[in-house]
Amino acid sequence: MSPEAPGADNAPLLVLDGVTKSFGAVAALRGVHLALHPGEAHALVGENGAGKSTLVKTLAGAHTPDTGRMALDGRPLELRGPADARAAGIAVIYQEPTLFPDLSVAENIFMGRQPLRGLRRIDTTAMNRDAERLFERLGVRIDPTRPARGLSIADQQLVEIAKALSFDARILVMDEPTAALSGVEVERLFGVARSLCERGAAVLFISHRFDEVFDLCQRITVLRDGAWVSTDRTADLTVDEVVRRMVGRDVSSLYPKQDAPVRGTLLEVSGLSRAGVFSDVSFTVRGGEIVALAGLVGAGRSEVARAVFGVDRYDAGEVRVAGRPLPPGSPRRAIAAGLALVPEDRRQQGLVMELSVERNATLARRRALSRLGLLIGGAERAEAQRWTRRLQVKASRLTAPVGTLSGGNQQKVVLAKWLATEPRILIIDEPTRGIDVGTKAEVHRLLSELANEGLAILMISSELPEVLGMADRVLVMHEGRVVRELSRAEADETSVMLAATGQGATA
Amino acid sequence: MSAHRRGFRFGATGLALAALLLSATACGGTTRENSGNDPGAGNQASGAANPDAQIREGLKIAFLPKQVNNPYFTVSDNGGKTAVTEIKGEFKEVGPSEASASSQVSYINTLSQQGMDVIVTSANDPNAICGALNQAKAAGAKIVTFDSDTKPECRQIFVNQVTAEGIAENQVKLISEQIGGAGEIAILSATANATNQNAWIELMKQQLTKPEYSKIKLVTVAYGNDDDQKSFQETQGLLQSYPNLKGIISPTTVGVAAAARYLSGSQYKGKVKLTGLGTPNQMRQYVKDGTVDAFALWNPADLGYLAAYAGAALAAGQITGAEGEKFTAGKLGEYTVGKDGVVVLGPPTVFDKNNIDKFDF
Amino acid sequence: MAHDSLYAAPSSSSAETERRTGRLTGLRGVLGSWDVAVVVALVVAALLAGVSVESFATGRNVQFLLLDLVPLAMLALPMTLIVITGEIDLSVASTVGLCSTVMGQLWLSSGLSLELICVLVVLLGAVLGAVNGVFVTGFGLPSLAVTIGTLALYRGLSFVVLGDQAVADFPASWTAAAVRDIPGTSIPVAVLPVLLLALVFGVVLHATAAGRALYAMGNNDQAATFAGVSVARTKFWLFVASGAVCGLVGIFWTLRYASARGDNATGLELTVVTAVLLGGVSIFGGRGGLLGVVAGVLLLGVLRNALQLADVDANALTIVTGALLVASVVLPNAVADVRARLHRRRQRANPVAP
Amino acid sequence: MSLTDTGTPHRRTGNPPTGAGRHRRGLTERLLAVRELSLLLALGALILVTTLRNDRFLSGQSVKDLLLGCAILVILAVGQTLVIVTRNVDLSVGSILGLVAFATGSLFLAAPGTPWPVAVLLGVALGAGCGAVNGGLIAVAKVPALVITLGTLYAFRGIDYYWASGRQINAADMPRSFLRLGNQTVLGVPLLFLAAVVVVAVVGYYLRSYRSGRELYAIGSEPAAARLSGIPVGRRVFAVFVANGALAGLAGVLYAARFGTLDAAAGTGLELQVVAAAVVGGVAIFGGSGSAYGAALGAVLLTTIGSSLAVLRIDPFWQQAVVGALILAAIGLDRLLALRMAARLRGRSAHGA
Repeated sequence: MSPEAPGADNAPLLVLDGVTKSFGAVAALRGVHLALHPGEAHALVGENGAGKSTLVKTLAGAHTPDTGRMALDGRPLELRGPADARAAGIAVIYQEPTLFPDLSVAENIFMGRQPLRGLRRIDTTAMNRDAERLFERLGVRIDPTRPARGLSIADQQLVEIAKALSFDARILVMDEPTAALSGVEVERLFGVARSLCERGAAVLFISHRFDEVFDLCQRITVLRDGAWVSTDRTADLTVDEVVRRMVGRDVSSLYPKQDAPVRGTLLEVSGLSRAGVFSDVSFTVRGGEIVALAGLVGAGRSEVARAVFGVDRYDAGEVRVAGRPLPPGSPRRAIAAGLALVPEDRRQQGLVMELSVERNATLARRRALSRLGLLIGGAERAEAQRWTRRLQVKASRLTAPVGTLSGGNQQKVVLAKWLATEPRILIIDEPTRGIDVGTKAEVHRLLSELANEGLAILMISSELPEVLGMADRVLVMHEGRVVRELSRAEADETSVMLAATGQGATA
Repeated sequence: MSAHRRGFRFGATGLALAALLLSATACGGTTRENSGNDPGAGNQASGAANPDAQIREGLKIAFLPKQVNNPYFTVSDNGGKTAVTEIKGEFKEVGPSEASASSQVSYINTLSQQGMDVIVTSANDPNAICGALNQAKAAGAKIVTFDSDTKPECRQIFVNQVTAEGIAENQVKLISEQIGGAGEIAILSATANATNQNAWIELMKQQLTKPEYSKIKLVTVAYGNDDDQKSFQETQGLLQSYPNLKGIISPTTVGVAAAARYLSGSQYKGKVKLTGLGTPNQMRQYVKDGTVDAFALWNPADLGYLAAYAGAALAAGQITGAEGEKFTAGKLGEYTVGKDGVVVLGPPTVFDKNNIDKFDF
Repeated sequence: MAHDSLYAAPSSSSAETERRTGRLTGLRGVLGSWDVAVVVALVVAALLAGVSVESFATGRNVQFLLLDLVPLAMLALPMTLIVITGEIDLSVASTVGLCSTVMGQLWLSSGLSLELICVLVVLLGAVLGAVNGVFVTGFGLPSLAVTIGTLALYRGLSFVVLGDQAVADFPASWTAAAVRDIPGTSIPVAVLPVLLLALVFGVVLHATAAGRALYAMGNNDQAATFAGVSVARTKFWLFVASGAVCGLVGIFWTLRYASARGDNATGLELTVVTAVLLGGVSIFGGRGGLLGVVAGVLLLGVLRNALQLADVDANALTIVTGALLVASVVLPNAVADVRARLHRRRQRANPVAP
Repeated sequence: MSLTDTGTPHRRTGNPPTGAGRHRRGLTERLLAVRELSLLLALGALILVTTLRNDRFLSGQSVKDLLLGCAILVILAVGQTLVIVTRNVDLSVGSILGLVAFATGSLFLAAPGTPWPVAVLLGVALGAGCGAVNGGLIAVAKVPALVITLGTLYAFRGIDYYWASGRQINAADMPRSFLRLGNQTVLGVPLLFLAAVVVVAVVGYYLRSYRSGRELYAIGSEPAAARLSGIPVGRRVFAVFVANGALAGLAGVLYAARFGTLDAAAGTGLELQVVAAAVVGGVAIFGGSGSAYGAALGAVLLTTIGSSLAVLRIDPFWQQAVVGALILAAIGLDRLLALRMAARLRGRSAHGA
């Protein structure tokens, strides 16, 4: 079934055959096939909820498949736990770094495999030296003896990579490792991956970024709804084709922002500063327009959003909503003033996973819904129904824990929650991160609808196409400052990128 | 105004209301001055006593010690058990696992629920259990306290192990003999409000004013809370704070044992004298290794034994708790009810290396 | 939540979340029926005791039973809310003790009227609770550690206040009032404020926006914050409320036993926590209800009272309490596990990886 | 092409790692050292003040008493460290100690001839058994150890009471050879204290220099990550509780040897002091950091406070209050340091403006 791998002369290193895995009623994997050949970089793509992460966890030994078989070098492979996976030479770099904040960087890398000296004691010196070697190989400088606590996301990711390298794995699984990395680091990571391939290892690369996929991988396997769809040589594929297979249909215009009549200024931020995070940020957003806040990861965009919304405090500056100053440090007041913030991290900030769809959808409106301070059932139910319908949330029932929904539907619930507050200003941070292509389109359509209805929308996004497609104006942040404001006409890849990287900034 | 703030408003109002409910139980300001302390239902001499009334068989007599895990009470309760078997009654011992008044109350309630004829108890708090005892009395039970008393109106008979005077005299005499009639001494007591301890200490101070003890100086009273380790530490503290200390009186079984153990393991062994109230089993080795010359105690078994008989006598109507009434307590012979319904077991026994092996409790 | 941050792995790892949501959905299945189960257990226990234990089902005994339960019930109410937000307050018993001794000391030395003293004591309780609140919300410390600290501190102070003297000469009119019955019944008057409080807390928890917020922050305080819940302030006020209730209990305790002592209510916190967990509140926070807790309190009371009447050794009672606590936390999870395992077995699977 | 392209070709993080961990101790370890040092200072100050008030506080006898007094608490605190480091807690140690102590006594009662090493072994075994119960329940229930051990605290104590049912075991019932363990000194140092020192040294060294030891920190620091990196979390936690139980058992035997008089109440309420000692000793209640040495120092500090209160003739009732205040102070301080540390480290990490 699967076509010739590069040098298919060699037998596959790892084979998954008809692997299924389900949690409770939900089938995450249904009969997945996968063959990794020595020396190949193999991409695994699919919408969220397509089962990629489950597959990764299965390879990592964190999940044991319900049915199906795995084979390493033709010999059947059974993983009873992560330890077994390691022993089998499978290294995994997870989406979210999984470090031990209290332990030193070096220990994080070598936990459980620390170099030993006499009496099976740990040889700290050797351990730190080895860690340094690894970092040199990655071309970064991190003090191996410092605690992992306080490392930036990117640095944490690098430590993860170093960990994966440290036992030179025969199979390297990378689950969206590049999310937080700078281009240079991505390049270096790919360099390492390639050198591993040259040494006969196999790399399984999971990413939503097609540019990287096509750059690194020789073959692409597509999953949809936990089932295997196809495996082809990268050369034989186009981005559109891959997307079509992922979604299972043609995705019409991804970015349908129509021009809406621009109304008066709703959000006015002036001289906003927070020591060490962002300084002197000023901008306005008018009703009916979408303003994009662009910039590198860590440029301070989300931080500005959080400060405006009152989750974080700020040292100086002022936020005005429709001309009226908004008291700092109180999300409740912000909501009352008509602000809404769809946060970056759905699991941690957007939703209460264990609570029902209904409760989540009405959480931000619970006060408005209560009569004489009392909340008697019906009101919430009605409200929840209204918005989940409008956003076409696919949930078995409103009382189901929101954690059981797919990523896309979860994001919709978050949106429902905030739209329910009937905001005048919507701040939306990474509106489509980790959302399948299908829902992406829906979200974008919704955003421009809302703009049409006269909402002022501030959109933070790391996806350049999204920014260029959706925004009426683009504010570019670099190291905590707004360095450039670009009209829709001015904004293009180069202009934004230059500003974002601090080159040729400040027009 | 946010709703959950409002929520807490609700909470606050609720609390306030409840507070009112509680305080509204008395009208106008109740202060210490104007609240004339009305004594609870006095019980003295309810009906006349009939000295030759028979003790009927099958009397239900319950022992409720301060706590069931205290060896001292185990011994005395067993004494009680002997007595109850002699009079062919039903014996029962119940009690809390920790010496707290509140749990004693719920046991008293339970006992009166079970329709006991006699409740023999040792009070963790002179007042806390009064209410319950009075209820039990009203329900027809006779109340005898032993070892430590409640307010007199809450019980019919208090069986006192020994008169306070007796203890004080005995203790001071012992220590004075041991330190040769002169020098600094300290007292290691149990807890600062153990009903009897304070009375004893007071009387010891009076004793010390006598001419023959003029050369003895009481430097301090330390409290070991009837806790072994605390008493141990307090003894350390005493010896460090008072270099010239010649002797320690510890009129509590826990304290004296702890002090003895500390001395026997320290440089002060034999140099600093120790006496007090202790059980032979605890003190035996220290008497033998010379840490302690002599100490005293009443026989807790006899105490329980006597209490049981007193209770039986009450139930039979031989006595009512009025002063001057007489009753016979099996092997211990005849006893007379004193003032406030107090019955005294008798003078303490002094133990030294000659007689200690004759006792086992 | 404190125990989350302390004991359960943070949900940041998707693996962990999957495991937890998986477990919790399983748990919900159990807990949904849990408080029902407790109510049933209560009824059964009461009936059994009624028939098998002589003089259990008598007016007087009911009175004793309820009187003994008043403090426990009162303390369990705020504790429920606190545990639901994922915190815990182990200092309640010590707070009661301190309030009691202070009440005694005031009555003894200050010429204040008892009414005024009562108000002051409730305020004191609120302040002591506020101290917990500040440490937990202000400094962001785990409530477990903080309240273990204040457990020791407040108990220590209560001995400092009164040594181990006891103040006992409270006016008989008051002490009698504490144990008086509602005319014509064998139900103590003291039950009324408890019912009132129960009503208030029940409404707040189940029928107000505040209640929703409590559940939300118990499950994920960050998300709650983003939804406009001021987590810190809410928790702070919960601790204050808890303290104030402790004040009330302190007053009741002092009057009922007509004695203010440093050791009053020692060790009661265990019984309170037991009752709350027995009532089906998840120690992880975010789950449970007041009905279950009330049932739990009563169940505990009935069991102890019946066992006492049946002359079961006090030490056995201690074991029972401990065992009940353990059981009430082990059972739900064990059941959930079994269910999950059966489910998996149904689809011929080997047990899940850690 | 995504929008995360930074011009900086080389990220510098932290000081250049030249010679890192070779000549100087690593940053992570230095943080601990600081804490232990400050404890020593506090201890010194306390002793100084007390001695100024009463010079006999430093007399050989009272120093001996001090060492004797802290030995048992030290052992318990070290055991507790093992547990807390894994983000758990064991409140049942006091009861385990009591149970074992009484068991030891009854052993000698039943078989007076028993040589003391056997008694010690049996005691440790019994303790380990109790620990296994805790560990097992926690493994099954997957709920905070706090709750489980709060329950077993009462269960074990209840069993102890039930068994003793008011009996008391006196020094006379135990062989002199055994009792001598309690008071005997080697070169003026109490045997008990030496035992404690050995325990501290062994556990401390194990925690620092052995893989499984480090894994305990990993578990406490980030359980999820620990699972993903193949650490047998369940097994380790179970083992930790068994170990702690065993140490509590040892402490119980030593308690019997030292105090001679045993009733069922031995060691009641001790758990508070133990947790306090560990926390004061810098073992983070959040798990993941702290050392056995620190915990031991914490225990010594607490005991010293106890005896200096007695020496300074301060109302003993203050002692418990002081313990509580210390717990609060300690965790408050840790929090403060942690925050400042985090801030500093974030500074070192070049990301986020």
